[in-house]
Amino acid sequence: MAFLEPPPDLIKVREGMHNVSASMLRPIARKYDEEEHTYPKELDAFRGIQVMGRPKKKKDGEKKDKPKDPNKIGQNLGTIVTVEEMCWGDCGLMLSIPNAGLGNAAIAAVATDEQLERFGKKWAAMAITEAESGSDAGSISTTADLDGDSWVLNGEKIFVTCADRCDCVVVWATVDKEAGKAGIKSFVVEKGTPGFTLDHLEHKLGIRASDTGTFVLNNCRIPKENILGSPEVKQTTEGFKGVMKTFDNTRPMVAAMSLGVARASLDLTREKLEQAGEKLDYSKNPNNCSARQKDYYMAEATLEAMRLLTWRAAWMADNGDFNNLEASMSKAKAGRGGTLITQKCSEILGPLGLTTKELSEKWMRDSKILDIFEGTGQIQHLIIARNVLKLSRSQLQ
Amino acid sequence: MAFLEPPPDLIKVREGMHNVSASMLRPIARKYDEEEHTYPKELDAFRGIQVMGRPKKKKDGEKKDKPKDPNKIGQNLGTIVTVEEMCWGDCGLMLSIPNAGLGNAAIAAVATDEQLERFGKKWAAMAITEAESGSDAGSISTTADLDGDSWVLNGEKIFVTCADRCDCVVVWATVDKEAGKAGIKSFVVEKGTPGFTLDHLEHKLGIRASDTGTFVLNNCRIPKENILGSPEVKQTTEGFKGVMKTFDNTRPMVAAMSLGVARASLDLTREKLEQAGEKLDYSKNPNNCSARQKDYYMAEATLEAMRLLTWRAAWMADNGDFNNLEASMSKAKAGRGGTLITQKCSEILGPLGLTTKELSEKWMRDSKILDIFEGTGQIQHLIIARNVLKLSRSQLQ
Amino acid sequence: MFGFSLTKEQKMVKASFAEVVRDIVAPNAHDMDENREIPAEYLEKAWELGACVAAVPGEFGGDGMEYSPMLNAIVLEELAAGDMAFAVAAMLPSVFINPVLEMGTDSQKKKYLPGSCGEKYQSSTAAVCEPRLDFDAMSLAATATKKNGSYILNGAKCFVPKAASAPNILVAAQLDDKPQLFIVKAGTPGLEVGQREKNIGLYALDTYEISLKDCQIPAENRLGGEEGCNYARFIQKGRAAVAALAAGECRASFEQARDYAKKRVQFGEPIAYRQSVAFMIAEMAYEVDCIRLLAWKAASALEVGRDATRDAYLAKIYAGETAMKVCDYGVQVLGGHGYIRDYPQERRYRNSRGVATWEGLATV
Amino acid sequence: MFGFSLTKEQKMVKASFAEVVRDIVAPNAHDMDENREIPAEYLEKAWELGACVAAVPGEFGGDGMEYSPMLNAIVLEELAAGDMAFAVAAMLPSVFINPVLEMGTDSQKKKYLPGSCGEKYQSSTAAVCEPRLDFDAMSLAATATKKNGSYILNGAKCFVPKAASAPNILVAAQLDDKPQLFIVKAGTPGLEVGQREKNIGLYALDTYEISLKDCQIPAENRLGGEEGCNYARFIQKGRAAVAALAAGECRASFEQARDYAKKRVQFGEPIAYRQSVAFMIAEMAYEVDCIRLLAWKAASALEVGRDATRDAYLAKIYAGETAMKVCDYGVQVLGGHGYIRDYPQERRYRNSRGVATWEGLATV
Repeated sequence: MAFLEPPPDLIKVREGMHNVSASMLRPIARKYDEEEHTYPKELDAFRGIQVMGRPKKKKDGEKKDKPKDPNKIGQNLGTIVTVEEMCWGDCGLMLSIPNAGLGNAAIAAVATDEQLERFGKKWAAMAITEAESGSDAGSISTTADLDGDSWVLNGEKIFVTCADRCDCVVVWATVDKEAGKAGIKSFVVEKGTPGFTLDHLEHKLGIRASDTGTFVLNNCRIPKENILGSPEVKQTTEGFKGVMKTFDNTRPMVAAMSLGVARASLDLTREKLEQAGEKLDYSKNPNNCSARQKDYYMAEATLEAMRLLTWRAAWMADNGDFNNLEASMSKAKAGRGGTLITQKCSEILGPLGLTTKELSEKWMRDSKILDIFEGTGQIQHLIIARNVLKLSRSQLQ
Repeated sequence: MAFLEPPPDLIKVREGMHNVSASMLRPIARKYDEEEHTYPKELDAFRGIQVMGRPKKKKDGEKKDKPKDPNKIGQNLGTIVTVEEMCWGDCGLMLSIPNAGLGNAAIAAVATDEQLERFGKKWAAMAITEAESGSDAGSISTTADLDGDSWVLNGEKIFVTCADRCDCVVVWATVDKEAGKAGIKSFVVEKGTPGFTLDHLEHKLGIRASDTGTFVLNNCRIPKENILGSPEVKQTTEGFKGVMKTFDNTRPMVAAMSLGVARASLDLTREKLEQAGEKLDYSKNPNNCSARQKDYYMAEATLEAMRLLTWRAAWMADNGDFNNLEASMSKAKAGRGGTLITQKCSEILGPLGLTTKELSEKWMRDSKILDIFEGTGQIQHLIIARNVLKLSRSQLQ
Repeated sequence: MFGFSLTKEQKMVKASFAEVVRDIVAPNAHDMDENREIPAEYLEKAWELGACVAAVPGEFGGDGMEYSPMLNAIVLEELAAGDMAFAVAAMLPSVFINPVLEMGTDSQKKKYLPGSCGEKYQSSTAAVCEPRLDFDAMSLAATATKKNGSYILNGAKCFVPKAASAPNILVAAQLDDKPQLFIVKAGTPGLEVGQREKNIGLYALDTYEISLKDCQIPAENRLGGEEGCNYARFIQKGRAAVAALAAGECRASFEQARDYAKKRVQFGEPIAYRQSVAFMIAEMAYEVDCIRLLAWKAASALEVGRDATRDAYLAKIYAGETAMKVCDYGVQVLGGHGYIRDYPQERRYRNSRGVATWEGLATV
Repeated sequence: MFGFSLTKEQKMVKASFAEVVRDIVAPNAHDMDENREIPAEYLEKAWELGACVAAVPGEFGGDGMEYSPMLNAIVLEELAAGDMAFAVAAMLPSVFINPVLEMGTDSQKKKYLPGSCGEKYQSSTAAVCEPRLDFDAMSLAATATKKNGSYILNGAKCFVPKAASAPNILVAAQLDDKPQLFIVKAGTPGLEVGQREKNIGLYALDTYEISLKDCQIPAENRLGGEEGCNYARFIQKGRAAVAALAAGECRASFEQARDYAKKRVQFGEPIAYRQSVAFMIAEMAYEVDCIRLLAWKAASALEVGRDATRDAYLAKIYAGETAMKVCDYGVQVLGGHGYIRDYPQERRYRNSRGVATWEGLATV
């Protein structure tokens, strides 16, 4: 039914994860922002916890059971709530939590039970982007050629999160360049495989606790069974759509990251406002408030809107509904909204918004990536527009 | 030189026009908003004043003399300042001032001295848009066929300002459909010409004092000499560019209209703020102000930015500089800015922003057209983007 | 149960109002606006569906169904998608009925509800807004003073729908430092209903300024009797309602922009093929959802009786800012056609400006 | 004379600084940022061109040219287009020199100017900002109290460039209810210079918090002597300067986005061919001009000595909001590449946030 009071189970997850985040991530957030590329050894505490798990599939195509208990929430919504809380603690650290890479999400989404067995407990990064292929994932040039019982991969992948720390990487490559998007498949490449090299790590605006790197694949040979999904190249772009479907899961997750970072910023701002004697009471005409308060209220309203879009996308996934449109909506709104909220907080905090003595300046740097990766705001708008206008890719380019 | 202190001459023009506007337009602004389509007879006082005049041309191609006296301002800048002040009084009425139609501006820009003689003192409206051709002026389907010493025009024109009140209309028509844009020319059609009928007047969101109408041209025969510019259809789109060049003059004028309406709104808001005990002093950290004050300051800063872009475009025209980019910049910024400022004022005025007892609600309605006519904000951005990116029409559609 | 999809019942109610909108409201919205009048027979179509009285117990003449702010939010959106003035007019009785039902004394319920639930509603109304720059629903300029078993009301109110014909007006006034609600009967000495207002939007709805000058009412006319009422909750319901109205207005604006952009050909192709237009429409699409979901969240809290102060506040301020933006885009996509009154986008532009300001104009 | 185009002289000065930017500042900006240091020899290149001392009369060691806030605005933009931290550092001496020159007593000029105009500037500095949420340049928390022919200063300041090495700091403090400027010599007891700050932007520039605890300075160290100085004008010059810096930062962001969009191919064409990208770039283009023109307008008023309160204020708040937006777009157009420190867009994103907040960091 249409009813948006958060169920008790959601509140329980939120409170639990908030405590974890507040005690384990927030205290070391600044440290690893400054010590860029140093592995946060404190995160070892998370090893063994399967963050991106999923129940084993019944059968292909079979609809997942809907959650029956009205107080229970589904896996996707649970993940969304968890991600927000973790990113409230620190987004860069959250991205560095062992076994919680985007590659893990991809594996959880499409792996066979056998693959889940092999890779489910490994830390999996995701390698899609190439130097000449960012938003246009269909144009990637990394190749995978079947040679006996192996795939042989060649190419270069940039902007891989957890590049240094992960155990394996889900690599997008084409098995048939002529086939265009239809030829694009994803493969699990394990660290240590010959021909698979981490070239360098990036220095970034934000999420500096997270190690972003470039991989080179040079005749990198992996087992035939490491392909995710079917190896068959169909004439249609069904296969590529399958690969892209991962995004319907990961985009709300990125939206949830933005919720966490933006809320952290707002919480600090409220604290400082209250210290300065400005109590928030959510009742006055906002134009009768101070400029800071009105800005704060508007930002908080935006955060709430972002969150509802994100919860909706996750809730739909939990109910087995196709949520491509809603996933992009959540990402478009939350990516941009988080960027603007954290910028605004650093403005209304005055000098406190600029100094590294507070985390506001960091959150402003961190959140900006959430308007970029997993599809920029522009790409999300394209997807939304094509959906609501019922236009093809060639009609709306 | 780069130096932006308004010269004494500008201030004189501004003060003079402000008094005219405050005494003659503002007092009747509400009356003619309510009495939609009634001709404001008070405007007869402006008859005989040549608002859109220009000195006679020396020779084609010859650069106009730059104004020599540093205290003097050029014709274009003078017009801009005048238009802002008049629209501060009332935009709908300003658009209804006899002999100050956009057609007059077109005539002033490209007419021969002989044409100036014939039409310079007539009230000239401008007819470009057609039901199926709005932003895409190049696609108009009204035709002009040369038949002996006459042009014969056929077609329908919508959204013609001053449709009922004008003496003549500058009509865009194609002399050669095959030639595309190159075939488009403008023609002066006088009221009373057989086959030239005013079909109906529109009921509008705002500028209700201005009569906007639809004309039908049915075998409408006009003298051969009524074409503005050369009748020759060149292979290039030079001719069309010439016609479009009118916009380089009129777009800053529309921008100036937006300045006037937005300033009216801000002036009322300041007055009400001060009545409510909020004095503006332009010194405090805006975040230390009330929400209304900060919004007010930001809006006023935007108005100032809009004005400077507009003055620049006009100043360049006065100096004979090609100002296509700057004209579109002024229109893009001022059209949107004015819309947002007047919306904001009606918000921060609370209930006073909604009632017709104050003019704020009216200004919000009036200003919206300035983001639409003479090229929507989207069209202006296209022009600017093509300019700064050096892209052709086919590259950036 | 938490979720984002409508139940069968919610869908049914929505569909029945959507039908009235499709058949009556939308086709007549332009004329109602231009004529400044909503024909009574149109309103009756909405009332026949149980708008406003569904939750009134049978003993008082209502349908005795469970009171559901969520369902009201759905209905408000649906009606406002047809016309906002119509939506306010159709749901207006509930701004009187709901507070009396929920917070009135037994004798207030007995006295006022049956008269409000007859075949034709007596459109009682509420007076919350005040004609001043810094109007604040939680801190009113209108005052109520207790004196010899009566309350003396003073102050000015604006945007009071149907004040000229309402048998009773629920007036918000400051009692000591606390805003409270008072039932003022038409014709009470000291109550003066001004000329019909002219405002930027809602042309079809007749609203009035009223003034209260030493207007004396019996003590029993204080809503909730001597203990008074939960005024904050009343305001929260109004805020959620305004957000729901905005969702409807914006949805209609989005839908028209979307359809127009696909049909309107410029430069050889539908303008929907241009990113600048398509992205505006994409933004409108999710902003409509944002407004709706915020309204629903507040309504859900109200439904379970949880304090909805924050949710209702955020829903309203978000809707206030965003409705203006969405309806602005709605005009912009249509260009010149968006500016003329033949197209509903221009009406939506005007109506949407009130969202940030109105209080107490509707209720969930 | 009123106009929008540069004079020959203005063009020449602009070109000479542009050359330094092209040859030295831009190529080294990334390393200066990462190394948190601006090599002295780079700064000297700017100083050789007369930055800061052009308007100081020959008798005090300057170039004796006419003081021109407009020209300073042009120079600030040019330098900031290379790197904002460098621009602040290069023009820093003038935040001390200009006020002394314009508002100092004769003996203050004689005492401080020659030392500031030597071959190598002694980078004196100014301390205006304060480490609090509600910092306000026109209403300071730092205080000055007159006592026995001395002033006693108390308070905390932040974002004080080069405080650790400056021979003198021009400190803004509240004297009774009026903010004034005081020259505090390095080493004065009670003046404590904290650790080098770490801030979101301007990594290359060393700035400090300083604290003043009963810091006693001679009465003659009040700028302008007993009559004091026109502090408001000092602030106005700072506001115009910050806007000019923002214009430079934004121009560079615009130019990189423009060039990148033309080269970057996605979906078979340069991303510049997409309206969503192209319109962002169009907006950046005119917003850069808006910021510049507002800075120029304030500088023009200052140049003729007209009260620039309003112009400088509007320039700064506009620049504060818009620079953040432009530099955000600058990152967005580059996508992932905008997020890594190999590209200057990420630095501009960080630097631009300060524009709304900084006061007294530079001067025109």
